Amino acid sequence: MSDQLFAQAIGMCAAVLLLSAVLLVWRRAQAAALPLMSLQGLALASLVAVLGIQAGSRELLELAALVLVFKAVGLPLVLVRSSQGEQGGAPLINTATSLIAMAGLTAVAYVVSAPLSALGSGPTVQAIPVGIALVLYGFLLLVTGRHAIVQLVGFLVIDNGTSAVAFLSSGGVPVIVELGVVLDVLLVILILYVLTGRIRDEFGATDLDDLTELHD
Amino acid sequence: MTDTGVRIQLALLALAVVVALLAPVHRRALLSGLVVAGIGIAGVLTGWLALTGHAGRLTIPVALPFGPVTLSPAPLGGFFMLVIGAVGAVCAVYSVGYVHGPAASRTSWVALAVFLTAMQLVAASADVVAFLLAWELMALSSTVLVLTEHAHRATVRSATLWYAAMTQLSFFLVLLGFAVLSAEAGSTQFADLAASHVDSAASNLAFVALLLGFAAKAGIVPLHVWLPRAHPEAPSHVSALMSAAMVKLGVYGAVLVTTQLLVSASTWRSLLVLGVGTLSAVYGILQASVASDIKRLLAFSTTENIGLMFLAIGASSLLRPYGSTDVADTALVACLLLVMAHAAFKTTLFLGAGSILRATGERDLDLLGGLVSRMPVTSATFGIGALGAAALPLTAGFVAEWVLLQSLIHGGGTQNRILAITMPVAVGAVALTAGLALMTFVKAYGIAFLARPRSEGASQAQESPTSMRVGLVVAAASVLGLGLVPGLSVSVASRALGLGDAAAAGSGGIDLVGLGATLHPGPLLLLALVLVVPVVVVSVAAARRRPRRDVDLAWGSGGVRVSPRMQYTATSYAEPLSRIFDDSLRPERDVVVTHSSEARYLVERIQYRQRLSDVFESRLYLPVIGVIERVGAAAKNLQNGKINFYLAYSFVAFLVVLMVVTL
Amino acid sequence: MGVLLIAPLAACLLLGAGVVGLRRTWLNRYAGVLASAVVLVSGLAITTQVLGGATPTALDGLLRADALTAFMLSAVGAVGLTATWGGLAAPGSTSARAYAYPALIVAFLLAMSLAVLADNLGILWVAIEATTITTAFLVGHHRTRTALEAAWKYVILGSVGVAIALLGIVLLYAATVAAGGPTLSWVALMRPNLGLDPGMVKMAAGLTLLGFATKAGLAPMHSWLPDAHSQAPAEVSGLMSGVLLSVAFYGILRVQAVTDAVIGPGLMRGLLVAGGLLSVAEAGALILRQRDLKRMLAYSSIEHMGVIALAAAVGGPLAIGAALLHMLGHGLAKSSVFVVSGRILAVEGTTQIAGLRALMTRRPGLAVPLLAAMAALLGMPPFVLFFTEVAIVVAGFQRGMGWVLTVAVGLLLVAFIGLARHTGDMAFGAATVDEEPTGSVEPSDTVDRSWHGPRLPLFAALGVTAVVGFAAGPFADLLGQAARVLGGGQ
Amino acid sequence: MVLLLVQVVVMVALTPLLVGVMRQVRSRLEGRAGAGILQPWRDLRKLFAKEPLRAPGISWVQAAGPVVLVTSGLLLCALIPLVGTVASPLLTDDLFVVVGVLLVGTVALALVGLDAGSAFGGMGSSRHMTIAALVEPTVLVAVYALSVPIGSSALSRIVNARIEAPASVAAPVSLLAMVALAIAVMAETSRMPVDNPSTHLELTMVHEAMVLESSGRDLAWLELGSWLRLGALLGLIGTLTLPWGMAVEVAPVPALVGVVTLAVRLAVLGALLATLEVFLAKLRLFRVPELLAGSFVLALLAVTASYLTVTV
Repeated sequence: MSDQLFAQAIGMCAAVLLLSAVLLVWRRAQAAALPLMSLQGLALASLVAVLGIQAGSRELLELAALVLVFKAVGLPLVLVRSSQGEQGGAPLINTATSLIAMAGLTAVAYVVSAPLSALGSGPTVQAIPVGIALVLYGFLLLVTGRHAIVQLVGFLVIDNGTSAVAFLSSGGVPVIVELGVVLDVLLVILILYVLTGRIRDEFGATDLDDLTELHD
Repeated sequence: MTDTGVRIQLALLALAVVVALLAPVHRRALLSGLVVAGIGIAGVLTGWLALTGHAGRLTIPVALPFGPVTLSPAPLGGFFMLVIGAVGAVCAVYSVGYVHGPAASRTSWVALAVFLTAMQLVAASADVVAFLLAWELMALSSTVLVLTEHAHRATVRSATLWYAAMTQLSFFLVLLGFAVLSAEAGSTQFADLAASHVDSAASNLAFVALLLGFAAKAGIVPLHVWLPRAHPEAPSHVSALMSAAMVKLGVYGAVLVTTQLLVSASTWRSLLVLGVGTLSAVYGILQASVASDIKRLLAFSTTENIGLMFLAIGASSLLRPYGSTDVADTALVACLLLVMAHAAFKTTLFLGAGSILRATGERDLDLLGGLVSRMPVTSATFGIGALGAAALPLTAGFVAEWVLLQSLIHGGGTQNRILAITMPVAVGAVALTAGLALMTFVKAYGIAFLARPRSEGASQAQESPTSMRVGLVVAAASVLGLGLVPGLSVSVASRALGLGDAAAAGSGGIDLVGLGATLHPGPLLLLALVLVVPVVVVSVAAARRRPRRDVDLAWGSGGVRVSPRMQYTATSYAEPLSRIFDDSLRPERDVVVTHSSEARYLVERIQYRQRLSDVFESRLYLPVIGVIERVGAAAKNLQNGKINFYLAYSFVAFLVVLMVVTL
Repeated sequence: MGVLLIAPLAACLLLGAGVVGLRRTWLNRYAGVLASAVVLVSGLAITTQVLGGATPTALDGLLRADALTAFMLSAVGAVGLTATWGGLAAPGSTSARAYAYPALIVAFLLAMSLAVLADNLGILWVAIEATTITTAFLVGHHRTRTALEAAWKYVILGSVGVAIALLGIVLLYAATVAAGGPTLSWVALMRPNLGLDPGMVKMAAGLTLLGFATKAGLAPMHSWLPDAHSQAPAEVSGLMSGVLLSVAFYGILRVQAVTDAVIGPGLMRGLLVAGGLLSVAEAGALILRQRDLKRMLAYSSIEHMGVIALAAAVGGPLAIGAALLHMLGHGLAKSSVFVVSGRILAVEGTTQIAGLRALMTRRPGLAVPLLAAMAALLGMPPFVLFFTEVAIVVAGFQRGMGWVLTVAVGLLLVAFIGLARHTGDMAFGAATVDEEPTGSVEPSDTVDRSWHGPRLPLFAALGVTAVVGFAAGPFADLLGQAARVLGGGQ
Repeated sequence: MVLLLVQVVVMVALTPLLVGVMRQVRSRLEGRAGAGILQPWRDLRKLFAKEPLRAPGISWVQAAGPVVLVTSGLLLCALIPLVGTVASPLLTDDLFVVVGVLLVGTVALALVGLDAGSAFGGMGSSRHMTIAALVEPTVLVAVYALSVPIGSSALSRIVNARIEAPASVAAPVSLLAMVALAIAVMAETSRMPVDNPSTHLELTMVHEAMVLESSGRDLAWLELGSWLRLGALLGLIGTLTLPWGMAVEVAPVPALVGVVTLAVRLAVLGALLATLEVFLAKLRLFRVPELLAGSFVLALLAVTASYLTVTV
């Protein structure tokens, strides 16, 4: 693959990642959780695939497949099953402020990734700030989300962001660590899925405002 | 040599623990008491060995790389071990007969043994870590002892909380002070700390921290609040140990700091110590003179005596830079004499109060009276203790106060204006304290023992068992002994300070060489006896001709109903004083008159209630506690249960760290 | 030699499988105890080897045990034994069907052992994340509303916080890739002049510290801790409070060693001081008006972790040794007091401080261990926390951080007053309802002297805490080597 | 040693006469005939002949207290250089010891008052001790002022120094100290401005209230003890203000001269005090602290003045 094409592919994947995250925040996460999350998973998988092709390592391609299976298909399914079509209430801050906040966070992401320039100046390094932005968006979703599912989505976005940074900055952490991370994330999502079910049985709805009994 | 002494004490402690746990109930008091007395006596011997210069080293194994943690008492430490050991032995013997109820439980005996040994180790430690270890062991075991009767009275728990909090404050202050010093000197050994005389800002900080820390343990006024609360709640033999021995370690620390660790010529330091001492002396005895609970009265009198000791330390460090070193040394000797005198008479008084409490079940002076005929030994010994506390001639108190006054008036005010002003004020303060002490202890003895009993308990009082009387008699004898043969105690004190025998003379008297003042109580007593002979002869002659006749009614200016309630009580005895010093005592008086139901103008009952407040407590401590409570309330809504708040904390922390690491 | 490293992991796996597979009542009951016993024995065995000078490795370098690991493994084993054995359920109460609870406990111990033994920082992260996973359902075990709420907050806050650490580790790996030698192995990272880019290492270190601080319970990331520890069953909160916080802090110590070699101690010292002071301040303030015993103990854990953070910030052999000893002492004392609070909940029916009165006169069997453990936590001698607090203050002043320690000591005093008042309110006072002294103590028949559970673990734990402060000789060498391993030399 | 005994015997003889003179001067000034100088001796003889009464609840303190009071009076007369200023090496005539012995007497009297068990004894004792407590600072600081120029608080050295340098007696420092000491003595011996010795109105008594319950020989000893204290203290003030005519060495002639001068001094001071009492009204009890505070300030000024004058 020529460098020029490689740069465009990386740029494309990063752009889709960013777009999906923005849309998630815009559409208050629940309604369109499944398609947007699978889109994000797909973008991440393609990013890994492009890197694999460029570096020519079979390992990365297998990882891309793994990411595709988990992040594009598996986790969104869990999301849908756990939300059971429940239309959640509005987040803590209205959409306009959250979009302005996202713009601010994007600026922060670019400022913060200044020291990463030490990794050289290839197209992958240019894309790293997108990964960090993704992490910040995930946090924003978590902080403002009033529903269990929104927090689940936020956590997944953070994880996608971290994986993106990993693959972009160093071509992926050692395989054994990557497997461990994916397994952990999967288990956390399963636990959250079970807990969401229990919250729904206990409180009737997954609105987190009921969960304020434990305070000082 | 002293290491064998300390080893003996530790072995006796182990034995005491075993005996307390295993001895059968009816034998436990006797056996444990004797073993604890053994610890005391071993302490006295070790102290004597340290005083006579046979210091040995005993290292304690510690896991952390502190540097050697050693126990090897210097002469000064040896002196305090001697005093504390003696007090411990007397209190242990006394406690064999005294302990009853929870005070006779296994934990109390173990805690008593640990308490006495810990006090010995504080005086014996030669480095920071050993000192702090023994200091906190003493604090822990004394807290356990104060809590003995927590099931009997609700006030015990709050008093213990005050005590634990103030002791921990004192521990932290001492820890900070020593930490600053060890940072300066680079090691934790006292010898190295003493060697590094650096007069920088850090050493000023260390001085203030250490002074406040030791003042808190000694019960000096701004930090005295726990003393009148903890001592009355503890069993009497424990409050005797705490008052006569434990607070002395605060004085030991102060002497150690001013004479060895942080010797410096800056006048503000000595003025601070002098000022704090004077304030404590006057305020302590003022509160004591109006207190009507006997143990609270004795606790405040401890604050007064500790104030006098700090005054002596302050005066000596103030005089030293102005060339009159022998006057300064005399002031320090006066401080150590005060330590011994106070240990003697305060033990007597607290043990006496314990035997009154055991016999009558009453602590309030207003409900006692008429015990002089019912409890002869207790009243005699308490009387001697009261004489000592009031510093009347031929008692240890008088000798100590005399040496202190001599050192103050020979202050050599000619060289320096500050001395010319501070010395007279100090003498005035000491004099006012002596006057009020006189008033306090005449009140304590007169109201508690003389006239007719004011309550049921007082009228059925019996004399205490033998072990208590033995303890009382030994303590009272020491008060008189130190008074009649002061030469011995002065030589011990001056050897503790490393001054050689500068100030002791033959036939037991004192000859303050530098000051040209001499005091020989022996001949004075002889002259008094010579003069009393004719008086007694005339009395006996008159008695043979005209024997005393009993009448059924004291002279009540013609009144018929003379009931014990018409006698003066402790509150009324001190009423003129509380009226004269009302701005610092803030008395709240209310009189409730209940009229008889039939006629509006006939009075059925009049109730007079008076509550005196501790101005330091109401002005200083209550506001601080209020602030802490409000901070606690405000902090509660940090943790308000909403998960979004918690995530926001993490998010903000994440952003802050990102900023910090990149910019 | 490497087999000793695999032994604890294999044993836990076997036990877990056995519990899930065999479903025997006795196995369900003793699984936790056996697992922690194995971990403790292997920890001690590794210690003897390490003191002999060897540093065993296994699974071609993935697992490695130096003096620090040996100490931490023994600590995990000891605290685990105290918590599981102390909290042993009554003989008849465990049924064969309830296999999930013991299995998760064994998995929890496995995760902690793996975290301590792993040489690779990535594996360390995975293991710490695994501890969150395994304890999620343990926290929610009681199936009450508040337990569910505590579990949810615990999982969300825990995994989000630790995700930040993952970001840090990823950036650290990227820095090693840029410097030519891609590795996450701690030994490799500790080799001098690796040529890592200071800016990258600084960012990686900051994020990793913040991530692990969440699991270590340092403020401002601590909010999950009081809820999780107060709702979890007694032995689980004993394990979590006792040693999970310390294992997370072990992660911080490892990362601090690496970053101090590259960019000097400045950054980590600043962050640790901030985290430490904030924790002690928040814990002290919140303990004052606390109403629940287990929440109070949770805040006391935050306070102690704050003190350990300050010790790590001070650095140097004395402070690092004190930090490690503090972890062990605090772990043992805190797990004992959590076990006792579990028994109090079982017997009295409440852990509300207002609801517990005059325990000393009514139930000395519970009050005596409670008071002993609280004395240990308050830093009273002869317990080891006294020595460590003195060591931290003295070391702090000797290394020029006097002001920080003065503020910390002030805050510790506030916390001391809060803890002492609550313990006093619970333990002392007259036994009758209206606090009126009855003069005579209650007749002994209504005084419940039983300990409501095995006594030996509490005796052993508090005994070790009391003695370990004075243990010179081999134990002191272990501490010294562990401090040197972390480069505590400078 | 012999001089001390002479002093004691002389004082025992003289003090009742001193009190007789004071009462005689007072009655003459008030236009009364007065009971003659020997009346105090006649009172003592009567009291020794009468039988003492004992109320229920009274302890041995009622008998022992008076004996202690008299002994402390006698000791005072022995220690204070009244007839001669020969200091014996063993016996410390230090001013602080003198004050201590004085206080022993005060305490004994207060305890006798308390033991009576009646309201008046308690009231008198409480007031007496309060005044003694407030007088103490004045006395000690006055002593401090007197000892500064000589550098020692031993009475014999102070008096010798005054004999050698008569000018120092009139120095402002010693005048201030003497005024403070005079006020203190008047308060301590319950004379007019503080307490009216001849009052019979219980609510105003201080000294009298304590002796209400004593009778017979106890009352005799109490009276004699109080008079001895008054005589000794007046003698002290006399020695300090008019130190001439005192025996410098132990010999019959100077001793005789000393005794005569002592008698003259006591008579003069006693008359002066009596006339003063006639023209003074008794202070309200809660105004007495102001008087004592004033005397304390005088003493304090004396000390600082003595330091500052020496330095300047």
